[in-house]
Amino acid sequence: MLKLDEVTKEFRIGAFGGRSVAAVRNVSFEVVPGEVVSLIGESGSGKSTIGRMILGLNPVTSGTITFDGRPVRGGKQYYRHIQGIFQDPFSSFNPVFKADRVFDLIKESYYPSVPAAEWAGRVAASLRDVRLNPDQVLGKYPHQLSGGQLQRLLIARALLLDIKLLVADEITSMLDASTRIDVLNLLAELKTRGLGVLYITHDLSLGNYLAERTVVLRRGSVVEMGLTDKVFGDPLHPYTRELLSAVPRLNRAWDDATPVETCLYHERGGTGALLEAEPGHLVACARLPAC
Amino acid sequence: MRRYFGRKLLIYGLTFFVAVTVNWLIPRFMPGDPVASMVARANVTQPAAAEAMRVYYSNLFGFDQPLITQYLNFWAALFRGDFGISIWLFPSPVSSVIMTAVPYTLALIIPSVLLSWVVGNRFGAYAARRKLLDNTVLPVGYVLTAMPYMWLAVLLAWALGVIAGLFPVAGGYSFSMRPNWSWPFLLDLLHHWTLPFLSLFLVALGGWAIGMRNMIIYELESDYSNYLAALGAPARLIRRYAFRNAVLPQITGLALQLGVIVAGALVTEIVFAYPGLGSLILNAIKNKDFFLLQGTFLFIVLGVLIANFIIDIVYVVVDPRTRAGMAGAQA
Amino acid sequence: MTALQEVAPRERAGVRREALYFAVRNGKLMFGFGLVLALLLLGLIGPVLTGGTPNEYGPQPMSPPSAGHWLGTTTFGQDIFLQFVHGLRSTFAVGVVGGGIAAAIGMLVGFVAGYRGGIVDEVLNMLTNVILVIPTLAVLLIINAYLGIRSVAVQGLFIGLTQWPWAARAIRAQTFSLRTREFVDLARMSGASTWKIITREIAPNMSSYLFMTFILLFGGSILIASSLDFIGLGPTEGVSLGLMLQNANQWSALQLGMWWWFVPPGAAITAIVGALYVANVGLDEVFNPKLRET
Amino acid sequence: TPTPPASQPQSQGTAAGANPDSLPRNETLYTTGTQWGPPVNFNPIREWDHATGTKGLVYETLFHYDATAGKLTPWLAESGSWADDKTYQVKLRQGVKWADGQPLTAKDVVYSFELGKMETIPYHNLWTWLKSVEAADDQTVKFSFSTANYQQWDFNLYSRSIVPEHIWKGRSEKEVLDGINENPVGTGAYTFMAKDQDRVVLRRRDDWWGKSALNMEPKPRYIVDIATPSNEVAMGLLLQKGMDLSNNFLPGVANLVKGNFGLTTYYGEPPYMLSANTAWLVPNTTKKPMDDPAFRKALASSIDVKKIVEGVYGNLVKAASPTGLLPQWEQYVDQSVVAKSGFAFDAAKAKKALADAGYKDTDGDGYVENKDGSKISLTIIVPSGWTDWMESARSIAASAKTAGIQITPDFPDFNALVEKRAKGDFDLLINNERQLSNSPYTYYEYLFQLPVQKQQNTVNFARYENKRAWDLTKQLDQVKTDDVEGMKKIISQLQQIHLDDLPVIPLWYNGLWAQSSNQVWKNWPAAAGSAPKTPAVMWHNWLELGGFETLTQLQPSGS
Amino acid sequence: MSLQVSELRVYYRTLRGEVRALDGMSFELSDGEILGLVGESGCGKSTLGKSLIRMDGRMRHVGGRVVLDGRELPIADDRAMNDFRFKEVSLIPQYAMSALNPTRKIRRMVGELLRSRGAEVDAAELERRMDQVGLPREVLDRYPIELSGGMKQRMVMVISTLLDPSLLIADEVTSALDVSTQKAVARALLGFRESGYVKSMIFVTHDLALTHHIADTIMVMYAGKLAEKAPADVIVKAPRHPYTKLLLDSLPEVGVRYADRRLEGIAGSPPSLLDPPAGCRFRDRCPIAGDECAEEPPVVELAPDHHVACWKA
Ligand SMILES: Nc1ncnc2c1ncn2[C@@H]1O[C@H](COP(=O)(O)OP(=O)(O)OP(=O)(O)O)[C@@H](O)[C@H]1O
Ligand SMILES: Nc1ncnc2c1ncn2[C@@H]1O[C@H](COP(=O)(O)OP(=O)(O)OP(=O)(O)O)[C@@H](O)[C@H]1O
Ligand SMILES: [Mg+2]
Ligand SMILES: [Mg+2]
Ligand code: NI
Repeated sequence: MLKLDEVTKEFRIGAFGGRSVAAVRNVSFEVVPGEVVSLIGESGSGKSTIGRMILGLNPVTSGTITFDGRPVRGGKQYYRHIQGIFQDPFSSFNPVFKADRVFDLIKESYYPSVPAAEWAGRVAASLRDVRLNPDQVLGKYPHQLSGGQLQRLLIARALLLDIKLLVADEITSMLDASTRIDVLNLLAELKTRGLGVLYITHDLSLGNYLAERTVVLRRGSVVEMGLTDKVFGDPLHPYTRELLSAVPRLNRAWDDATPVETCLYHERGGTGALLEAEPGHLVACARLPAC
Repeated sequence: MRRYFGRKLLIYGLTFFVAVTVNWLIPRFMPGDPVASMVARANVTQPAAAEAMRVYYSNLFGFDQPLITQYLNFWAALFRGDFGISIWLFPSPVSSVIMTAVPYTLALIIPSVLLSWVVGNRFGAYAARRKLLDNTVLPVGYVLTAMPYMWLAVLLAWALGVIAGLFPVAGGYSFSMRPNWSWPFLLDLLHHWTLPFLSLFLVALGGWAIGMRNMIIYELESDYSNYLAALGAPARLIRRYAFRNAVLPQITGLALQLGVIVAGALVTEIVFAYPGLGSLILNAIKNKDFFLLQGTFLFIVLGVLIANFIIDIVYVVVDPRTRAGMAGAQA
Repeated sequence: MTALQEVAPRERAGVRREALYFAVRNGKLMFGFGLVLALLLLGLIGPVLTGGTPNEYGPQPMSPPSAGHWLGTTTFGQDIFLQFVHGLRSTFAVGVVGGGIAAAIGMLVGFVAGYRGGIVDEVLNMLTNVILVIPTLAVLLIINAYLGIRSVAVQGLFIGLTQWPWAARAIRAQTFSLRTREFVDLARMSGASTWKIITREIAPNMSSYLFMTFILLFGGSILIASSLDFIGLGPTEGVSLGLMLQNANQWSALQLGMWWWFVPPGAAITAIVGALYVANVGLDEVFNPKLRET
Repeated sequence: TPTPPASQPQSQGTAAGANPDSLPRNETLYTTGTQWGPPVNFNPIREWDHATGTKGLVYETLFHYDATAGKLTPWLAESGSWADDKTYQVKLRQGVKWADGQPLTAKDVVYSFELGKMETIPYHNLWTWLKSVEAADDQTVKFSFSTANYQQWDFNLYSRSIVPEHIWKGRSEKEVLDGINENPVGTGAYTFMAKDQDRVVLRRRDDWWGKSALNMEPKPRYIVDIATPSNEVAMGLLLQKGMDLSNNFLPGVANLVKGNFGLTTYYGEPPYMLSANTAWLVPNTTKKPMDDPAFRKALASSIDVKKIVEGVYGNLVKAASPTGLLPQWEQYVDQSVVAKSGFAFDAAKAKKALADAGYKDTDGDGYVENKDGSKISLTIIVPSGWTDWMESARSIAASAKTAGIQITPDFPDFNALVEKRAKGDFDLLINNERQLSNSPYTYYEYLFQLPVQKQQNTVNFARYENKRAWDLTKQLDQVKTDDVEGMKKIISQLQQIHLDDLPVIPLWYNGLWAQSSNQVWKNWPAAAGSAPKTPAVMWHNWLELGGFETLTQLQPSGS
Repeated sequence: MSLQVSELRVYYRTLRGEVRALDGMSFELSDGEILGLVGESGCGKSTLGKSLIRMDGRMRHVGGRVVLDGRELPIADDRAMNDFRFKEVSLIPQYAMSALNPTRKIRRMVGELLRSRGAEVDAAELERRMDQVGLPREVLDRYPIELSGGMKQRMVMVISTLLDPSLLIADEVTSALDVSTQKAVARALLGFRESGYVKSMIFVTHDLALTHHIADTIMVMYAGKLAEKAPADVIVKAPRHPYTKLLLDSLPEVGVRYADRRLEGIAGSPPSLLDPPAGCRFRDRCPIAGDECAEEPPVVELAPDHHVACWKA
């Protein structure tokens, strides 16, 4: 369904774009219907940038992103099928308008001819889908709603359209533990309805909870990707290991014992080919003969 | 760093180019004919003599050449420092006319800008978050900054000049004096300079004080101020830091306000018949002396550009953030 | 003149009702707008109530304020109060026209540059900076001297055409930080056009800022116009406070002791502009909780 | 009276010294109102913009003209007379020296007049009727004429500066016309001591020839002429006692003269000033309906000049007589002509005259229409920024309205106005570009000069074509100046034509603005008592008309 | 006994009334102890932290006492508190990224700050502490803008503890950092206690797992009140308060997957602190709430050092 092929993104910075930084380098992966792919990496590794490129909000520098075989272009028709939700629910709503305006915008663009009453019905249904009580959230300003409510409003909004792919960029980082799990559960449910989800996070445990497949990103490049079980169960890349070891766990102390293997291949800048370490598990380098 | 200045210089270059072009362009859109008015000024009765004169001046000013040649000649002349010849003060070259006026204008603008900036900032910083002062200093500041320059100038001239007789109301120095480097003469210069300076200074002062007051309130509420306060740092230190940081936008403000200040200076000079560029402009306008008007305009633009550039440099020196930003956004 | 500080847009959670609450309790705001409104009303109603033409010569020249002539008369016996109320009108008109045009251009340029970014931004930014560093009064002098200004409207137009750059810059900066807000992306993903995003998402978010920009432009235009009038480059027809000042000065009102001719117009300009500035700070306090007195 | 302390202590010490840095107040005369910008040249040929005093104080003319007595006063010339009808002979004074010590000779005079042969020199047209100038000997100059224009010749005698040949010889036409003449060497009583942006300073020459020859000495040792940027500043200076003589138009000065400010003017009551020139309303006689004398006359009587004089000028000027001849020319006014054909403000009469001439309000808008029924909508133009005239124009429009004539004031800038005026692209304008002179000839030359050119630059802006009038004017020129009766006869006819046809409508006499302070100098000219009757102005060309003599009459107030 | 807080009430003044952000908090903190403070967003964690060092303009001390090392902290008196700040109580603020004056080099700023508090800069000591948190020395000669977020965070930590305060309040110091930096910072904090730079510490966060790693004791707050306070392991392994239990249940640990085990959040939302309901504030969301919960539950010490405010515990 969604396919990234050797996608690179460079940002021009400085006067007249004198210099450029590569935020994303040669990233390729796929998302198929009914699958959650989680994109993991430290801050600044390019996760959001990939999400934005998929959403057509940033153009790619090179490489291609295709959706159902057609290149991403943004625009009205495209967003009928792909929607995104961002990290910060508060800034996703225009503070001067009522929160339910996000539904009106959808109606204006995509369903101008639907009668108001019918539309209200659809909105209500969609809200109930995300387990919100329409009476509690409609007609209120964003600041009158909690982060979790807003986050779910956004999901409801996306569901009003007949979407096939949802890009969820750190949608839970603002939520506290209990709300967070509600939202995750909701995503998981949607997945079972055939929706593809690209779940962007830096919290490994969340990615693990939800995703079939995981892509680990470092400084714009994929260092490891594959089935979540494999990636988390048997992390091959030292970076993945480091990440995993740094995750605070309730029951286990940080184990400092994990030696950080240096990877000369990597240090030399050879970020080249991802090698298949085992079926369904690709690593940029690791304890592989090529490294 | 070089890139930053390169960019600034590009903007200045462009500005100058636009200014010169506008300057050259506008006279060619205006009604009336400068040469005609000159000929009319000279009481020539004989039509033949008038015609001869007209041809003569037209030649002199190049109105008979094709436009593009005139334009290029204009640039060429500019680079030679030749702004043409004044019509009003025929046959003095515009550049020399301007040069005699410039010292007076600079002597007025530079101290009033700098002093009002420094004093205004101090006042504003002092007033911020001190209820009593805030309520007394600020209204005065607002009134000052909202005053039309010339109104204050005329009021001062009348009150301190004509009524109180403390200061002279016109001229750059006493009519009984001859310029020389003696104390009496310098004192006399200062005496004449006081009132125009004061009106410029006061109006600008109000603006800076208010700007600073607002800026510093922002700064006093900022995270680093809170942090310092939480660590028990004395108010003095916090204010000092806030001041330093609040001054930075004020430097930019200075650059933005230069045009306004120059404008104020021009009007003030006119009120006090101070022999600077303002009076020159007024006369150029009254006498339809385009060459002088254009020359003065270009001169002012050039002056403001240079001042802007200096401010840019100062800003870079004072604010580490720009320097770090310019070196490239390495986080 | 206090330029607007280029600060990042604030979080405006719960701003609306609170704003109103603080607005009516903000002394600065109420005083500022009250004064401006009073003068505006005087300008609007005054001419209607008093009747007569402001430049008509009267039989009693140079008379000080009295019951017959509230603000006295000019050298020509013109009633100064009559001129004053008419002058208020055109002064407000210049402010509205000049401030309005400058605000319109400033917004257009600022929004487009800030929202579009990239090369459009570069070009517009360059343009803005170029016009920003040109001393505008000098330009106005040149233009007015050459082309001659006949009416308040044309004067306002020219002032508007030269005043916008700093507004554009400020708005650009605001837009710049607003456009990275996610609701803008969300609107894009709802299929909204650029124009719609600017007008319906971004602009409403900085309405208070835009309003303050307009206020400052308004005051600035009035000051510039009065300077031009004073130099003799004002509109040749009609009355304005600046022209009154010019006339009073030209006919040596102060030297002849006719303070009543010279003081009111200047005081009115100061009052209008000053009140606007005060109101502006009041507004700032209303919209920015940090500035409120605690 | 208290004197300003500033320069008092120094006055004794440096009075005799050269280049004092600070001028002693009691020996210095401060004037203003002549120069409107920095002194740019000291070239007496540029009679319109040279630094104050260049002609009159530094360079001198052969004669001065005494307007009160109506006769020439010999100056550099000891005497001058018509040897025959076409030859004028001037005898120069002995012992006149240039400032560089060289004696003044007839050759200098010849050279000065021959400069006029250059095309661009303002008095070039002199050579259309002057045949030759010769130096008979060192002291005698002989002028031979092809046509003897006696009236104009007298004007030239007191108007043309005599410049030193030994210094000017070899100057190109450009230099003569446009040269700055940085260090002027003249015969006059003063030399330039200093100049700056806003002033020139002149110092008296103690070896001036006139001291003995004329038994005259200008009293101020120093004259500082200040370029006034504006009237209100000049008034401020007068009030601050920094100024002795202001030749500015100072509106409202009447209040100060009446008040106790130590200011004097020529008259103690309206019009306060002597008259200097006539302000006319000039109709474009090539346009309808201004081509109709009846209309012009009706227009003339519709204008309430009194209102302008009182309202705009606060009685600082005087309403003009119908002939427009300045009061100094009173003797030439033919009262019988004025009584018969003169006009006066009378709205009712104007209305009637319009109706009689066929101008009726046919469409009922309150304004009369042309005879053919087309609308009359006239524009009166005066330069933008000339506030008193702008007010006057408004006033004219208002009073014409009561008579039913629609006039709209318009204020183009000066340039545009000059162009319109030259091309005849206007309806009505106000003009005053003729000063008092030795002869009403100059006045009528302005009114009637022919032929009308495509561009009228200085005279006959009305484009009034009347061959008889121009012939009479030329005839007047050829009447000897001492033949007052002969002049009167012709002038009476010219007046008749003027009043019958009214090619221009005289409005008021502009004043010879002179307000002086008694603080430092006294004995200023005044109408009352034994005070001098000369004009107290430093304006260009007025020093020869008595301005210089005024300086010689001043007395220090301290004594 | 290092810190004793008893019945502390701090309200916020707002237009709509008083927000009771701290409504009768009592707890103790002994020397050398690190107290982890967790709770849902808005439950009053930062308020507690701020109350102990510097209240902002809108906070009002309504009641209660705070005693540090036997001396009462005059928390409502901004002036009097100054003597304690930095020396006795110090703070690593939540906004560490912007806590440093952007226009001063760090060395100079530190010097000026210390001197203003009457202390001298001990360069060697400063550098030693920087080494400890892994900051290179040249950082001192840089401007804050030239540092990365993690570096700034650590620099602020060093500065805040320079005068060896008795109590350190670390408010959400790691929330903005990614996992690896977070780990480094947390380690550094532990190191500070080891080295005796601080005696005791309140570590505010909403990440239970992270707290567990550094804190000796964990205190769970709910809606301005203490819910449960116990040694870290006890809280994690044997919580007694239903809120703590539910909170723990909703934590997705690495290895837990939706497909295998579906975690559940806590239904409902915390009450408004503007007008909090009477009785147990968790009642509405509590699965085991009973009638007695209409009464406010007292804080009881169920086991040594295990305090719980719940009728059902
Ligand atoms: N508009 C932009 N212009 C220039 N550089 C950018 C821009 N957006 C992102 N970058 C840079 O690209 C890199 C990747 O940024 P991105 O936002 O994708 O990271 P991320 O993985 O989402 O990080 P986080 O976890 O902090 O959200 C960063 O170095 C960032 O500085
Ligand atoms: N300045 C303030 N004015 C009014 N109410 C405030 C203010 N600051 C905080 N509050 C309110 O006080 C309560 C406690 O806030 P506090 O900041 O202590 O929560 P917190 O536990 O630190 O939350 P977070 O985890 O989000 O930082 C909240 O309900 C909050 O809305
Ligand atoms: Mg991101
Ligand atoms: Mg907090
Ligand atoms: Ni590797």
